[in-house]
Amino acid sequence: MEFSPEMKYVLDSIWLLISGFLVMWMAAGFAMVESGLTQSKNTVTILTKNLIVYALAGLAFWLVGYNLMYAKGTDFAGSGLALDGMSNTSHSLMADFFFQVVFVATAASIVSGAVAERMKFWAFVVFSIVLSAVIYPLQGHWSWGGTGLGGVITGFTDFAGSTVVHSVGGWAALAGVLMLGPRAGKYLPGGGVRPIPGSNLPMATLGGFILWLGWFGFNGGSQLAMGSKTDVDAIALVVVNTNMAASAGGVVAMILTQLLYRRVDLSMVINGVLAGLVAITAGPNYSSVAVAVLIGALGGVLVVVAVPLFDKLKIDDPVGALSVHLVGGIWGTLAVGIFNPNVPFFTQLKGVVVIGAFVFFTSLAVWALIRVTMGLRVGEEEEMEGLDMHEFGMEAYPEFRSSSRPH
Amino acid sequence: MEFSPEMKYVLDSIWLLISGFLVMWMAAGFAMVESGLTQSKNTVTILTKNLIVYALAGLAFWLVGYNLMYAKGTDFAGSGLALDGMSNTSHSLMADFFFQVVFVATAASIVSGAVAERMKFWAFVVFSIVLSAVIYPLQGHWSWGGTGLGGVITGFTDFAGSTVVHSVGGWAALAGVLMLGPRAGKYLPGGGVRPIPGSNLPMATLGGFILWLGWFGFNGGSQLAMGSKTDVDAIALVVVNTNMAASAGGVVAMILTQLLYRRVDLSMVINGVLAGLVAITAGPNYSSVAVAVLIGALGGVLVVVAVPLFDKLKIDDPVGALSVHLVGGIWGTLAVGIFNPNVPFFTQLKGVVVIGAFVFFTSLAVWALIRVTMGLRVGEEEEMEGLDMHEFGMEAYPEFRSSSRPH
Amino acid sequence: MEFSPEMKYVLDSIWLLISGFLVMWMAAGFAMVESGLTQSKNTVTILTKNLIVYALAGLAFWLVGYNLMYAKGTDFAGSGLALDGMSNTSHSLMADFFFQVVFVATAASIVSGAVAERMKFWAFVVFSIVLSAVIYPLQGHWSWGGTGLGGVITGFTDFAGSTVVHSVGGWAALAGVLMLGPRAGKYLPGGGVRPIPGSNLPMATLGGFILWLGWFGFNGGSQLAMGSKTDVDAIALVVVNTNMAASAGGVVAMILTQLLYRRVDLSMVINGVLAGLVAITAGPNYSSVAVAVLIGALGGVLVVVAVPLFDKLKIDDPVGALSVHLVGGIWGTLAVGIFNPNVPFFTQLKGVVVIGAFVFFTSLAVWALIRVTMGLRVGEEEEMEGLDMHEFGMEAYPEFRSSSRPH
Amino acid sequence: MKKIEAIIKPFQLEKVRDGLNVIGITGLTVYEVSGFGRQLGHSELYRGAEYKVDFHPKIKLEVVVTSAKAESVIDSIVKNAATGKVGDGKIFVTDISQVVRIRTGEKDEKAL
Amino acid sequence: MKKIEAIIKPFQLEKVRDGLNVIGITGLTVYEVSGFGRQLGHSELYRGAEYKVDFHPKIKLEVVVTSAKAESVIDSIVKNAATGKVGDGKIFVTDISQVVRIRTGEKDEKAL
Amino acid sequence: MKKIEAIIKPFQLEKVRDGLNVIGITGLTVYEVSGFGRQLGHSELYRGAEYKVDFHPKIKLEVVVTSAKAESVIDSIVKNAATGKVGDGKIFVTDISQVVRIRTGEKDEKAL
Ligand SMILES: Nc1ncnc2c1ncn2[C@@H]1O[C@H](COP(=O)(O)OP(=O)(O)O)[C@@H](O)[C@H]1O
Ligand SMILES: Nc1ncnc2c1ncn2[C@@H]1O[C@H](COP(=O)(O)OP(=O)(O)O)[C@@H](O)[C@H]1O
Ligand SMILES: Nc1ncnc2c1ncn2[C@@H]1O[C@H](COP(=O)(O)OP(=O)(O)O)[C@@H](O)[C@H]1O
Repeated sequence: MEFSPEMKYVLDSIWLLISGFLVMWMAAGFAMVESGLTQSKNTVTILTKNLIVYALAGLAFWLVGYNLMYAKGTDFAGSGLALDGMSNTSHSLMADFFFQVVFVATAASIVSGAVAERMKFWAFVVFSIVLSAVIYPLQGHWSWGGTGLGGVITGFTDFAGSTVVHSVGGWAALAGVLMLGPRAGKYLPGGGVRPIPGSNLPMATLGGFILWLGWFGFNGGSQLAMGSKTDVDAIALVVVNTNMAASAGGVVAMILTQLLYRRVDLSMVINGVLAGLVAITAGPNYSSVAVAVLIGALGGVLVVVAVPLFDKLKIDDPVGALSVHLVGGIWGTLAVGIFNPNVPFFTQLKGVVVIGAFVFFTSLAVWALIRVTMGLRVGEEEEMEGLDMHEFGMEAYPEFRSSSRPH
Repeated sequence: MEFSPEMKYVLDSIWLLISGFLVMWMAAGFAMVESGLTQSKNTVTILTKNLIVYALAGLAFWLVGYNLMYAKGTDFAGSGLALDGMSNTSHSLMADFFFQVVFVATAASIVSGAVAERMKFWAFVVFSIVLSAVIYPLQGHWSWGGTGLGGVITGFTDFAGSTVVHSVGGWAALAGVLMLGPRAGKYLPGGGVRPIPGSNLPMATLGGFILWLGWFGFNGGSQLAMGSKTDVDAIALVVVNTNMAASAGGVVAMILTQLLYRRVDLSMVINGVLAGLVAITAGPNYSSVAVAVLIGALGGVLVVVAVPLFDKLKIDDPVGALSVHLVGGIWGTLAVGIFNPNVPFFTQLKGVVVIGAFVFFTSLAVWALIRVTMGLRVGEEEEMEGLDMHEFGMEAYPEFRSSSRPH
Repeated sequence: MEFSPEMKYVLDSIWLLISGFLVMWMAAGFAMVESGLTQSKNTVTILTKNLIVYALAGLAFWLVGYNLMYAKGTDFAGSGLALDGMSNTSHSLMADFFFQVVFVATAASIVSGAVAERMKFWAFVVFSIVLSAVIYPLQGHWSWGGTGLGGVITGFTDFAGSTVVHSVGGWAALAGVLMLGPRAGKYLPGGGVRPIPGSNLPMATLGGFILWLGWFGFNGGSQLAMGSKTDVDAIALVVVNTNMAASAGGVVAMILTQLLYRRVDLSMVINGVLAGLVAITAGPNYSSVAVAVLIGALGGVLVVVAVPLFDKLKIDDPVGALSVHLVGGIWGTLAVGIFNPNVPFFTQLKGVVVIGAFVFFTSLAVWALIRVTMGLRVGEEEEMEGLDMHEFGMEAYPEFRSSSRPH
Repeated sequence: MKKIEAIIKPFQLEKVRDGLNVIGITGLTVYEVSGFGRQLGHSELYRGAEYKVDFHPKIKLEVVVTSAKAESVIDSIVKNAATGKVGDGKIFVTDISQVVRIRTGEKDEKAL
Repeated sequence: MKKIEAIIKPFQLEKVRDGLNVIGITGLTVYEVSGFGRQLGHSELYRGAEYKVDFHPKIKLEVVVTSAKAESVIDSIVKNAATGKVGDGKIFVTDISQVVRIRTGEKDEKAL
Repeated sequence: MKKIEAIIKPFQLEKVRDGLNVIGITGLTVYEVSGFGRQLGHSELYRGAEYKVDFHPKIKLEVVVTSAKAESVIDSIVKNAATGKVGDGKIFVTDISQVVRIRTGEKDEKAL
């Protein structure tokens, strides 16, 4: 016996809200991971960025983004502003809006970590607004908005956003990092890499747990409905697969760092968990648990390989955001083409490339514009003494003798 | 088609429980904000206060408060003890009780931050019990209990507690702060203010995120029902408005501190977010998103103005609890009278004044009683060396060279 | 009017998922409590253990444990692997699996704290796999799996796992601690005890709040259904009793430490809260609120008594895991035999003894095997300089002058 | 030239520094130390077990001045650091044979 | 009077302090330092990149005594701080020209 | 023998240490201090109130060498620590009357 439309409406809406709460919580997770994996002299800056990016994403997506993404309009962009003309009969419009808001905040948070410890605060703020209001919604209009960009990427399948959210954040971040250059002293003249250890690993670990928890809403909520047996079965499978891919990613990172370096690296285990989560995000709903474990495990492998690789390319990413969200997101999206018989691999590849190219080059342009107008990077001395003192005049741990030491 | 009574009963009860979980989580948020924004030599004290106040609020509200607030009785007070004679047919009594318990805990937590770093632990414990068992329930009996205090404040509208919870906590705190005096060395003889920076801003930021998340339950749960399309639509609007008001409060605090002080102040951004939340709490259910943004933004303005103002008045509030909860709560309550055409401004004003006066003077009396009996304030030397050492013989970070330094 | 089977299916499954989210979150709580109550030189180790144990528990329980526990088979053990042949008609199989996974992770986390600061990382990893894959599921097969071990413990009643989860973790931990010995320098030749203070009490307190929140899912979810008025009433009662027992445990620990030592001990208040939670876990569903308060309060008493007692026995448990989970779990299980007229005390005692003996001796054997093969304990110098440096080559707070000082 | 090392109570630092400013001291180096002396230790409590903490937090203050000025510096410190309670600290004076200002390479009295 | 500065391994502090107590030392100041000497650095690992940490955590201990007592203090420290492994540390002795007890203004030997 | 104490800017430590390595210094002790001198304090902001922070974070470096070698050590430090901006720091030199290597009991120059 099917449920009445009102019952479906109620259950689906509540599910979106509850899932949205969990995804909102991920904003705290990003703040903790990023402040934990960077130096204490830049902690106030990174905390403020994370808090503000969540706030701004909501405002920008409300004013501009939501319409651009979900309203009718052209194949390229939706029309209207501030939810104007939007409606929904199968579930509460506001519940849907809330669920989408927390998603765009996730994409924007990813950038924050990769450009940490050297970017001007206000440059980041401006970019985040553009990303949330325009860049993210446009590509979302093509994929989740359903236009397929006039057919170019029709059939592209991304359940909860390995590409649409995570890689998008990753591409935007990559453009920023390239424009910005590495932190002073990170790469030695002789070709060596000088590690800059994170200042607070309990915080980073807490952040990892928060993200893991939030991801149940991220992926589980993407079913967008719970008003039937089919829906809850799907949600339950999604939750289990999400959990198992994360577990596999973390365990593989533990084993690999032990084998490669003879010591487990906690920061890599956290990244491994997150890579597993990103990887499964494109398709937690179709695969068996075993396949989810495999996809997550390969996410864990990729992160352990990618982190030193980016360093070799002198692409300085303090928290591993590129390895986790960009690399993991691409892998997860392609994995759908490999493991889901109904989705052609080439369609997935096309989606990855089209969306990636769009986001990367648009972001590059925006970063460039910011650089020539307000400047992108703090001065050398500011960087050495820490952004907190120079941009905020505040310390994260003022009573503790810490001197993000000379490096 | 309307749902069956049992279906409503089930859905409404579950919503109260889930919302209650989120509100309970706010207790952790207060603990983190307050311990982050105070000195590390007083951290054990403030953590214990926050943990214990949540526990005591539950016990006191169960034994005395819930009946006082919700049982029939007189216009002034309900009757009975320990849920005696209470029942509920539209949702589970225990779910309702749980949801109310976490609310009273919130009110009590607010006090803890304002009186931090100089009040005796046991004095605070005693006051919290009185607040939870008597003061809070009595005014709640008039507003949410529905008696209107024999008609005096009938029509007073406070959806989720800008006044009934937040200002109440704020008034009780104000009375305590006046009775207690400022921290030693905070106000200089010449009229200057000596800032006492918070010791752990990542913790404070985490607390801000926790409170933000918990507030979805605080406001969303105050719909008290989700067993119909109308209810979930209302909840969804409440959640979105809550989120947007918080965002606006934070963004405005960022912009204002940049303009006023030429640097963003993270502690103010956190306070701005919270002020936005407190402000929208009285009426997240009637307004459009744009109005919610406005109300939250003004909350952010008020907090940036109020914090230095209280300092000018030598009212020392280490964490900004008065600016956030008292000022923000009054603003939010009056805003209902401004923006909701069905609610006369004067009714709101009357409610604010009557409840405020009651709570303030009762609290003053209780604080005074505590002062003459067990003493309110620790000795000067205790304060200088830190409450943790003197009242607990314990340090929060014993291995770290921190010497909440001479100020 | 009863709900349709599909409605029940949907509601019950969602409740299991939401409860599972809360229980998963407890993994973060354990990580925070344990890293907060130990020295900063061992923090990376304990964080990694907590993250990995959650991941491994999921994988092991999927591959082996779930079938062993819940599949048909013999009275002693279920049959099959990797959910093979499992099905469920009353709620989603995957939702049930997820809810069980987070439970086994809880049991495994308990061990981690008790053996902290001296056990080899990989020894712990191996034990956790065995515990999650075999030991926990076997005893779970007899109790929750319903075989009663061929009748030996039939009638044994443990609603959410005071014994089946908490004491099981406690017995496994006790076996480990006995095998491992105390931390160097903890017990003085003359019989004195040298306290080793926890390095980060805000983290530990946060962990306490996380566990408290998670426990609503732990106990509330154990109703396993919410598709009727009876179910939600039961859930609501469970939630309230859980909350009140925790409150009582914390308040009693506060009062007792004040009376005994003339100062409140925050670490004991946290333990008191947790002991209250563990104690009520076996029967939050049958008792009145007053009885729940009593059971929780006695949990608080027990923990304050047990912690120094274990020290007297030179059983070194850095975080109080044995006092909380083992002692509290036994007390809670027996309390059902005392306060629930339908459950004979002797049946409860028999369950406690049979399960306890099985887990303790099996664990002892596994620990012994690990000791002779890969070794259980790090070297003396490693222990003195900290496990983080020697096993991970990483510091938790590399910028802060902390030298888990000579003790 | 003389190096004057003073071990003082942390909460006296500000007064001492202000006092030194008054008599025209232009440089000063301080750091946190732990001291053990006549002042008795105190006991802390943790999980039902008491333990003695023998060391007290102190601030050590170093100021290098010309020999002529040493006496007035010592007097100023004594005056401002003393509370009259045990644990007020000690002053130790050493001879300095050379001073260099790193920025300019200036030597001895000119470097102060 | 002599100031005896000893740089020792952190985990020897307790033994050294107990030893000094036995020979009747009534005051002592300690702080944490980082040392670099014959003892080789060790490498730490972070995210796939290794780096060398050259400095070791050490404790510096300062005790001022009468010249007569200096020798016995040095002997006591050497005895209790030595583990025989590289990195055990060094003792440096300087002359102190004046001592003042802040609390009382007492000078020199009376101030110790 | 001489003890050379140098107070330098934190970010110069690495260069200074490398410089000392080049001239064959085999031991070195460093710790973090707060300095107050010609370099002006800066103001921090907190919740709408400004406050002055007078002390700057500095690194203090101590190296004991034979009197013969002292000059070259001082020169090396000056060269590597100087940035030319105010706040570069100071060097103070004291006589050391005795050195002991704790591990072996070796004395004076042999102990260095
Ligand atoms: N002989 C000493 N050598 C080094 N430091 C000392 C000596 N005597 C005292 N101190 C330092 O001075 C501090 C205060 O000394 P104490 O004897 O407690 O008080 P008072 O000087 O008032 O008698 C000690 O904590 C210690 O740091
Ligand atoms: N010449 C020196 N000047 C200052 N400190 C030194 C000197 N030589 C050694 N030290 C300090 O003593 C510590 C131990 O010295 P090291 O050479 O490693 O061991 P050992 O004394 O056993 O040969 C060093 O870490 C450093 O702090
Ligand atoms: N007379 C002094 N005694 C002790 N330390 C001093 C003295 N003068 C300067 N210092 C230390 O040297 C540091 C740098 O000195 P400062 O006067 O600011 O710069 P500069 O040496 O370049 O003129 C100070 O921060 C302080 O730590």
